[in-house]
Amino acid sequence: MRTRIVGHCIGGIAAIGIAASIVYGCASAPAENDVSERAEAMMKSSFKAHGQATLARLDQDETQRVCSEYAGRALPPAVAERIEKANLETIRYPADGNLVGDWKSGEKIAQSGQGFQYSDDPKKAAGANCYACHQLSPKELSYGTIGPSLYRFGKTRGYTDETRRYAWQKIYNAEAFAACSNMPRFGYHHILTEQQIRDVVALLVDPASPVNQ
Amino acid sequence: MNTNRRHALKTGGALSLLSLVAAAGWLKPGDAAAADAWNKSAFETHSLDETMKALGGTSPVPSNDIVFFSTPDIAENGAVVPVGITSKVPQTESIAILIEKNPNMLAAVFDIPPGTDPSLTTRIKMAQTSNVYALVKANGKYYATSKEIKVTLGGCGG
Amino acid sequence: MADPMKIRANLVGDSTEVKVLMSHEMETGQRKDAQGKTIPAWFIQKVNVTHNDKVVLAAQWGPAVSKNPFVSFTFKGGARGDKVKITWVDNHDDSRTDEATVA
Amino acid sequence: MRTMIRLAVAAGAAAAFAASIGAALGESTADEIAKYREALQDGNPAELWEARGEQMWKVPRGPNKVSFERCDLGLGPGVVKGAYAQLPRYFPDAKRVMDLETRLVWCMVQQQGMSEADALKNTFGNGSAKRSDLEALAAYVASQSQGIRMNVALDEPHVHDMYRLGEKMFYYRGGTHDFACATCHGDDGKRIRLQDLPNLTKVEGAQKAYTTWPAYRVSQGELRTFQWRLNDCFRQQRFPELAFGSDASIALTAYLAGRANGAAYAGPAIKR
Repeated sequence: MRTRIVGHCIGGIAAIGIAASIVYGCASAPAENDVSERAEAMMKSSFKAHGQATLARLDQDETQRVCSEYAGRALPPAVAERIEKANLETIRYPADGNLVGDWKSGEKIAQSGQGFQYSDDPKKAAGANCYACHQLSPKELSYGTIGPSLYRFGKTRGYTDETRRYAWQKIYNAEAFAACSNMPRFGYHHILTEQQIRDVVALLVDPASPVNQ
Repeated sequence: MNTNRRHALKTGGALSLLSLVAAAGWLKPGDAAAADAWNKSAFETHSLDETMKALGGTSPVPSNDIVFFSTPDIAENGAVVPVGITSKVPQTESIAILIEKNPNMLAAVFDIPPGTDPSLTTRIKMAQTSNVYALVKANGKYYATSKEIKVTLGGCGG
Repeated sequence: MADPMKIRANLVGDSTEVKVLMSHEMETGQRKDAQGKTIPAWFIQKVNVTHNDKVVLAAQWGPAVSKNPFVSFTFKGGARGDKVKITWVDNHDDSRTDEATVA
Repeated sequence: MRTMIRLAVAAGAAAAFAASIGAALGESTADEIAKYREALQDGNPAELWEARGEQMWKVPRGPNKVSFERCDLGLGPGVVKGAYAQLPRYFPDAKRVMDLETRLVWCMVQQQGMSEADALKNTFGNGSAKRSDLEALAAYVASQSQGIRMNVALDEPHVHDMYRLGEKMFYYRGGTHDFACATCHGDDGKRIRLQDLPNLTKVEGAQKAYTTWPAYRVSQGELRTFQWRLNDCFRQQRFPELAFGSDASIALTAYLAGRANGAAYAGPAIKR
């Protein structure tokens, strides 16, 4: 059907024939599900594995799949509840029960965006890049606003076991509290180690942390 | 050491770099810099010690007649920081830009011949948040002003 | 060979406003490549601007001037059709001269 | 140094930015960042790429010694004026929807006789040792649409289909961080660190963002095209690498360019 298609040969992409022939075969108003399936097939043939970022990264878990489907629209309450429940069940706690580490180390983790990009060294510890989306220590002017300000997180909520536990859970798996949250699931996806999560919790809940000044 | 350095800079130590530069024979009145050899030693000054050693000439006089324009207080990226400097000091002969916390302090020197407005813009690199000095030579004397420019972190991979 | 500069010279009242963009790496000598090897310094050291053979700006630069440098300034005089000539020389002794007509 | 349009867009963007973050950051920081951006507008090194691209356009190239003056970007062989504002589009000769960069590669291979490997050498340039012809050509072609309204043919069935697939991709969450394009670009008035994020789900957001690419990135000292923009977004999303000119890259471009329809093209811009 098609002769030579430059783009498809780029970057050694093979097996485009299937996806592409579907693309051009069904140009007239295909069903919504069909578009989703074709988009997924198109992505799988258009991305190439690069270092640690293999094609498996395109495989969605149930939460990712459902959140993609709703495309930014509000979820029906039952669906949201189901996602939150399933994610809450994934949360693990340290065997020694200690949820709070060192806020100084937590600040470094909050500043660093290194990790899991194909351009990153997989041997180096990943950061959480909290400042990309949240205000934390008032000393850092360069913070994002995708998430709420966490300035005085501990001070506002009280330095209680409940606050510490909530901070742990939220960092571990934010989808447990807000289905389709924009926040990465740092524990669930093993982005941060147990100790790193403790340190970020400390940044939020330690009365001595700059976040609570 | 650090405290000393900071103190010295605030009291005009950094500005005396220009004295060093002047002592090295650079910025001779009426000379076109491009006609001279590139002044290696001036551009390789990177510690206060070096500057202190060369303290021979007079330190520049702080001047309100030197004004930064189109120069933001905060740079979104340190690789390109726009700087504009105007000198209202009569008989301005040259304008130099110095960045306190760069590996080498001196960034650029512009000789301003008669007939050219003592006002220009360019772009410099800043390794980190730092004081930036605008140094002016006029009628054989040195004048300076400074401002702090903050360099911010950006991006998602940062 | 280095790319041409982009020069604009415009008459504004009784003065000529010059704006120039130069194509140059302005490598500091402080950066390292992926293998950890220092990338050698490579930067413009001298710039000379003339109007009808009279120097209107002369500069010496270190590597802290940004990559693809930009300079703007104004000199008194100039007339439409006059030539503004700019030369830069870098630390490899490479150089480039370009000319613009005052508009 | 540029047209009035570009300056007006810059000033507008700066004002909007100042307004959007003023409350959160304190007026002074917002104002200063806006000032920084404004100060960069006068003297955009993108012009150096445009000049090189323009020169390259007219020179016979490749084994066939054919210049781009034979290359049809959709408005006829060699016609550059306004071409970028109508891309991506469906090209019957290639039987494919193509964006500017993909079409340039097609002309290099099909008309100039270059191998694909040669045409795709240095898609993203890196300094003078690794200069990208494609980036220079794209800068030149795009600059020739300044002031012209975006007009991607969304009623053409192939383009329309790519638009719909691109929309799906925009919301596709995946990877270790659960990111989709929409994670960062689905809401108004957000920023990452200090960089404001266009809400690409809204027409105004898509218009403002799309019409300023290609752009000179001061953080890289390079001119970057929209292919690079998408490639680097997915890198930061922790996805695998988006292949240059792949269908997914064109689908997403079609979606965003299509949403920008009606806005005057205002690039190549200068950005952080």
